[in-house]
Amino acid sequence: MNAATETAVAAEATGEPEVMLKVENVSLSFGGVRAITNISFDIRKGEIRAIIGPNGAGKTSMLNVINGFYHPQEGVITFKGAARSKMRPYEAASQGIARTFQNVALFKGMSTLDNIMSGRTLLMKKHFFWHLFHYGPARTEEIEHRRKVEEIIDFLEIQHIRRAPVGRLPYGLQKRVELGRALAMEPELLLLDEPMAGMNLEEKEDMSRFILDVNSQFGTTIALIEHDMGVVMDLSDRVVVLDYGKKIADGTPEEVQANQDVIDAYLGVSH
Amino acid sequence: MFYREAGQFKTSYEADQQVFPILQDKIGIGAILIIGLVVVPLTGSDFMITSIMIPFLIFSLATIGLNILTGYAGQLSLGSGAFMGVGAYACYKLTTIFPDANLVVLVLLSGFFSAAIGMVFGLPSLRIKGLYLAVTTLAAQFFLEWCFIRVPWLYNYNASGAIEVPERTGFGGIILSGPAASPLTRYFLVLGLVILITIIMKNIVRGRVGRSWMMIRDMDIAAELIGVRPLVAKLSAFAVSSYVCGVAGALMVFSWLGAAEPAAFSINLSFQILFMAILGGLGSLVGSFMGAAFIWILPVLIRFGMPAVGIDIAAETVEHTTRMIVGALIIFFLIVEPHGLVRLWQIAKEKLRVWPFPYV
Amino acid sequence: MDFLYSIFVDPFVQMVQMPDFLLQVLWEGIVGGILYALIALGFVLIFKASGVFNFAQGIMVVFAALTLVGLYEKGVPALAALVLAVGVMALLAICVERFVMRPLVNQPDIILLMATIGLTYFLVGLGEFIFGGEPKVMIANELGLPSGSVVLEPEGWGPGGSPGLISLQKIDIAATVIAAIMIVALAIFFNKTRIGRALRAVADDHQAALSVGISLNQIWAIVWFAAGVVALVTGIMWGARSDVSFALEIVALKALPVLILGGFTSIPGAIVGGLIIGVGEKIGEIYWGPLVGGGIESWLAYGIALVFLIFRPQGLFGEKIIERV
Amino acid sequence: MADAAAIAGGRLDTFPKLLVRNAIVRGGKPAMREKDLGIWQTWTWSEVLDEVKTFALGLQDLGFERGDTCAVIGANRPRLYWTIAAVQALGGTPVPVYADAIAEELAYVLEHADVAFAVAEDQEQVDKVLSVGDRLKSLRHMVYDEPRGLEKYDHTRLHSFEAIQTKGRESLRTDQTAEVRFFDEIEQGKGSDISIILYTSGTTGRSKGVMLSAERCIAAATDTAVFDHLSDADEVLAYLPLAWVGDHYLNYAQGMVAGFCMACPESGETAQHDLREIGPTFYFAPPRVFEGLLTRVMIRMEDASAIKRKMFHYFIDVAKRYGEDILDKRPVPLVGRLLYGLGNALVYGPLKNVLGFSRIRTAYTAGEAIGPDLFSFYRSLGLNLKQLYGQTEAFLYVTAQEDGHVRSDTVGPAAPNVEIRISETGEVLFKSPGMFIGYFKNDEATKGTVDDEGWVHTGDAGFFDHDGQLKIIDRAKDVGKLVDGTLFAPKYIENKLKFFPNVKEAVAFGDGRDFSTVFLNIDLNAVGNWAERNNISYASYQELAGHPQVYEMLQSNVDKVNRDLAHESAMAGAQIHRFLILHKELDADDGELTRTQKVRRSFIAERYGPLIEALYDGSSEKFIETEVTFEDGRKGRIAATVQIRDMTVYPAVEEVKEAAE
Repeated sequence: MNAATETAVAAEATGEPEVMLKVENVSLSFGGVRAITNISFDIRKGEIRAIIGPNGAGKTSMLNVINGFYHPQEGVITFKGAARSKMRPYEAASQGIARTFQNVALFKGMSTLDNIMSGRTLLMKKHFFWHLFHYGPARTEEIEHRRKVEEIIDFLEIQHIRRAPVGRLPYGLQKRVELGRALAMEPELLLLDEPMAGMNLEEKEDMSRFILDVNSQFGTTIALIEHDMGVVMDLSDRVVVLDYGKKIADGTPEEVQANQDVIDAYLGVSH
Repeated sequence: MFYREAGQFKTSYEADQQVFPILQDKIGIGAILIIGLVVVPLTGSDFMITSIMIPFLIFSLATIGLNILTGYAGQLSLGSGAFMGVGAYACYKLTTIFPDANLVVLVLLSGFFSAAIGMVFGLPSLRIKGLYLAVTTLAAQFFLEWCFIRVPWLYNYNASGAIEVPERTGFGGIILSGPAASPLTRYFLVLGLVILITIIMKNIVRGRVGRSWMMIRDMDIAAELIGVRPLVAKLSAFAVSSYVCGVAGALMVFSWLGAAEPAAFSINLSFQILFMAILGGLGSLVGSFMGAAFIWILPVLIRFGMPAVGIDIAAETVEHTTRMIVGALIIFFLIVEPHGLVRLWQIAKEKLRVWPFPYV
Repeated sequence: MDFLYSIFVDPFVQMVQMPDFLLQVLWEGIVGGILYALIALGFVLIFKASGVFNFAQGIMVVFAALTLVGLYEKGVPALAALVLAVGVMALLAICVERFVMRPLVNQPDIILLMATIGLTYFLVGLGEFIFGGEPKVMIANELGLPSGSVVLEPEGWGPGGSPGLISLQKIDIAATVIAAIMIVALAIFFNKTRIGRALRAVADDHQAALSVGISLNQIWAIVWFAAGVVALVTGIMWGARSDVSFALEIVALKALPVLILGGFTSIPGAIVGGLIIGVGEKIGEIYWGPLVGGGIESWLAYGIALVFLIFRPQGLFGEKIIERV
Repeated sequence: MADAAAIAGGRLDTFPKLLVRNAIVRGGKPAMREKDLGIWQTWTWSEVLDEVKTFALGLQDLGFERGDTCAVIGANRPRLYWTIAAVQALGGTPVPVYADAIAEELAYVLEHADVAFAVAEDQEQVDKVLSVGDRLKSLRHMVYDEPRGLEKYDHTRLHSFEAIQTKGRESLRTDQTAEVRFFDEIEQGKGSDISIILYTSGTTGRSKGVMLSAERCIAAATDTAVFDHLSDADEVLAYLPLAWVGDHYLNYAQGMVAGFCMACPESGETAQHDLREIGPTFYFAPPRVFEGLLTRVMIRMEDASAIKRKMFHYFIDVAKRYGEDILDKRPVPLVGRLLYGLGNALVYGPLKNVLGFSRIRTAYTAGEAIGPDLFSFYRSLGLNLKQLYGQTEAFLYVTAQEDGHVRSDTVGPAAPNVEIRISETGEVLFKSPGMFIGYFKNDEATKGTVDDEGWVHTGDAGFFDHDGQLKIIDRAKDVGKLVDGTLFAPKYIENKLKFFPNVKEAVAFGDGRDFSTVFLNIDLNAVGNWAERNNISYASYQELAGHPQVYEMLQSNVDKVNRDLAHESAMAGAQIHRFLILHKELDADDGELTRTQKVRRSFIAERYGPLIEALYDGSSEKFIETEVTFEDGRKGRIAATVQIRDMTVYPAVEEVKEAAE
């Protein structure tokens, strides 16, 4: 409840910003086990929104709900004004939602280039028939997209691993490639599931820089889950805190840091 | 060692995305083509052509078919033999219905029938994964095999229950099939089709479609979240795969065996193709050829090699020993290089490219 | 019209009219089913312990039977041959563990499956190489298995109330009994003995097993041996009914649909699945087969499995698979 | 009314005119490449002309005027080269600045050259300029190539390269005169205009701006392009600092003249890889690059399988025996040719391929003395590696070796149309077609360098060897004379000694003495390994340095040097009569070396005075105690008795046999 008012206040402060995604009273459970309980929050156009919380707080489940991999039993999700009930993940993708995964989900059998290329799938429109001969429209299309992909490779500074099979890359780079793949989709909303998990300090700094650049240069709206509090506080405009599948706080990093429930949750005070 | 890549730089993505971007590879492939198109026809004996080259090419084609499904799209199939059968019977019926049509056209057409059947049996793949899927393809295998026996219409009610290849001509009266067709004509027919289809397949797998297959194979969930429709991807894989197998099957009967009974398309054929795909290397067209060559030519070598070195043994013993050896070799290869012969070749190639250095 | 009739009515009419025949068919189905079940059992043993889908199980049945008969033909007394055959299966188990399983540990399932297919090829070749390819007759009597048949004539079960006629092969009865015994034995083995529990542990979690201090390699050797023994028994039964030949290889594939029904990890599942398949395809063959020219036995089992897969992918007893991201 | 054709027909005395000529005669041929976005983006000559045109016109809109100077800051990027051309086209003077220059140096150059415009590569460079912005009164506008990270900067006086070019295209579209205006500007350009100002990285004091005139640059470049048969079929990789005369000459100037294609690497790190892709036909690298390359080759070969390693070393040995003779077309036994051919298939060819040398027709090295073994290693592979001697003041070339007449210890005869004189002090003087006009805003420096007869003083001492090739021996100011008047060039002797792996440092003495002597420092790694292999145990550097066998070894090296010197008329008198091995390693912490590891002769002379005396008073050993600074900064004293060895001296051999080398 009070979280909601907080949001409202924040909204006035920034002069009614456009809301890109709205999650209202969403609940999700697996065979009786409740993963998410009646959660509501919104993500505004162009902001970096962090979702934090202790392990098992239902953060990843939340992302899975947002991009349609799980279907909540209750609640409504409104994306770009259109409320939707059940939608398949690829529909979410076609509406402009991209994401990365907690434990890298790259296509191990393919090269960096192909992995990022795969992100263009939805943007490739030419008919199957042409692809049979890799000729005419299909070929030119392939080339155009290759160029776009190369720009992303350049942006993420991974030229040197262009041809390397991603399976053999160090973890940090794999994460970067995965981000590249998501960017290749030219998403409006980018969901990042612990983009810096298992990275050393330097890698984290790079990744933070990239995330900020993405947000500023492409104007992509970003929702990210992250454990590293420092990172979250630096990167995000607003933070929503989950604990045991419930929302316990929502607001600017400062507000959240000050919130007693949050402190308890992180100190593990029993509920 | 043979590679001289200094100065072979690419100024356009077209050039960069060629199938063989390196000059020396182009030369190599050219040499192979010349051998296939000129040397073999000129020097090869009838035996060489009919019992080694033609079957080798046909098996390569079938293996490519399976590779599309299992290697690229990651859907395990034990039914490729039956799909070949569909192609064969379809072609047989087509030749009886359109006696005057060009055989090549009919062969290419017959592929569509197996494609259709393949899609039907591919439907379960939307819900079933991995080994479970193998069972559904087995269902296809045995059901289709049964059809070949029980549906007399398929073999024009022959007493023998087998299909005999009729004489068919094309390209201005050249006899393409039947007893009267010369080995060379049949060889060129097969070779031509194999080259054509291989090129098309290469273009599919290097493009968007092929990528979506590999995405499904490597991580179907991520693929779906990126926007690949599993239905489309998997069924297209089944369709293309079965098409190629179908064509291979048609060729097998029309350009090689000359006649076939249902047993020809038994589960054993499916296994043979599967071995070729695995030994050659899943997810590689070149590998398909290597695998086919290995599995098909090795027994021949043993059969004619053993007497040559003095050990002469009864024919069936040879068969048994070959079985053992092939079986053992498969296990051996899975242990030393699960990615098949093609990977061995790739490693060798890398070594040659950085020669004299051990690594880049 | 009468086509529909022949599909949806006629068969049942027949069943009711000739219950004795129906029973006979059911019995045949059950016996067949038990054999399927036994093969499936072999799969399950190995799959539980090592996650390997042992395609070679079918051929192991043939191989075991061949060895037994082969040895006997070479002049070894029946029981000694039996013991030796068991020994051979043990040897096989050890070799498989040493030369196939161990080097391929941690490889993807598909690779291991391929390896077992390779093993199939090898065993077929080996078997033929040693004992020749031609079919053999199982030495049932020598092993003291009963022959002949029991005939039941229940009153009024025949067509039109006439006395019915059901004949049960003694060997089949024996098969059923032995199968039952073996299943019970296995159940005990798994639940009561230390190794048995170890195997279960492995099935659940390799690390855990190791931490309990059990060597995976031993375990694998043991399960393969167990599977080998099951195969031998199966081979004897089967051989006693028909004869011992590689045709069995194809029949053995029917264990797959059985597993689909029963689930890959459940022994009772294997049994029930086996029976369903056995009975199902017999009934289907006898009452519906003729409509399409017969011989549907060859694929009906798979058809049934397919239907199952689509509506209950995890099988009858398997637990539901939840996909995580 | 000027147009392209007219210019191309007229006198080609400026680079923009050459550019126009190239755009006409070989418009379709590639002029520039850059590895970007995964492929080699390529511009033909006519495209380059358009790029330059649009940018130049854009600059004009921005108020660029004839005579303005424009700083060009960054690595080798096509747009920076176009900037140079555009500025020259507008009658301005480009002033390239080293990309790695610290803000201070940058500020000095930009201030001294009072640049009106600055074109920088990226955010990093822009930041540098901005950081010293307050000192740059004359700077009016700044342009950047790579926009990344600069979006949020204040763009009132900062522009992106695109923006400028868009302006240019705009005016091309809107007013018809624009095109003509551009060509007029070019036509107004005169050969005597200052084409470019190159700042020499000043070893002493402030760096000086060397002014080069267009016609002279072109004259020089034309000569050498002919000398090395450069044509528009050639490809080069522009990876040397843009602001260095070498890059400007070899790539920009010769490129414009010969019309060949210049490729820019993706980045500094990828240069090696890009070199391999491009496979240039003309290549320049300083000795240390070749040295580093050789070490990497050897290290990598260490990891190769035993057979491969054996094969490699066997054929490298074959190459040593026959390679250079084959390269210089001298008679070689058939066996040799066959073995070499085999080696070429198995080793040299592939090796050159992986190094990116396959297509090289001519390669140069210069800047410092190159070790004979190093030099002949590459030549024996069939790489036509030559030496040249040059200076910014000469617009590079003073001497260059001709194909077939190549030696590691000379820098070749005078380059075409270059006059060379050796002053009585032994200093090398020259007059060359490309010689500079003078130092920018620094006349007395100019006077100091160019004498009244117009000879440019190089500041290097050297002499012509028997075969007419120039030998540079040392900085002139360091060259002294023995009492008997023979030339004494310490650096020359020291280098000869330092080519031996055992010798880490050498310090030669002799100026004003009867004969020359040296201090030697052993190389702990090399000698240490040697000691281990011959199981000679030693407790300390000092002990090893004093070890008799070590002395034996180094004595033989010194002896070799003496033999060499004996063959060189001018130097024969300066053979080493006595030497000693220092008991401690010369160390920058003790002020014996500069931070750049150069020996500080005077300091050492005074610090080790007693030892020097001992070298000349004939004693066979000498006790010395010196203060040292340890790693942790503590001071301590070490004492030792140092052995002194006498050397045999050889009579000067007049006429020389190559064989003797």
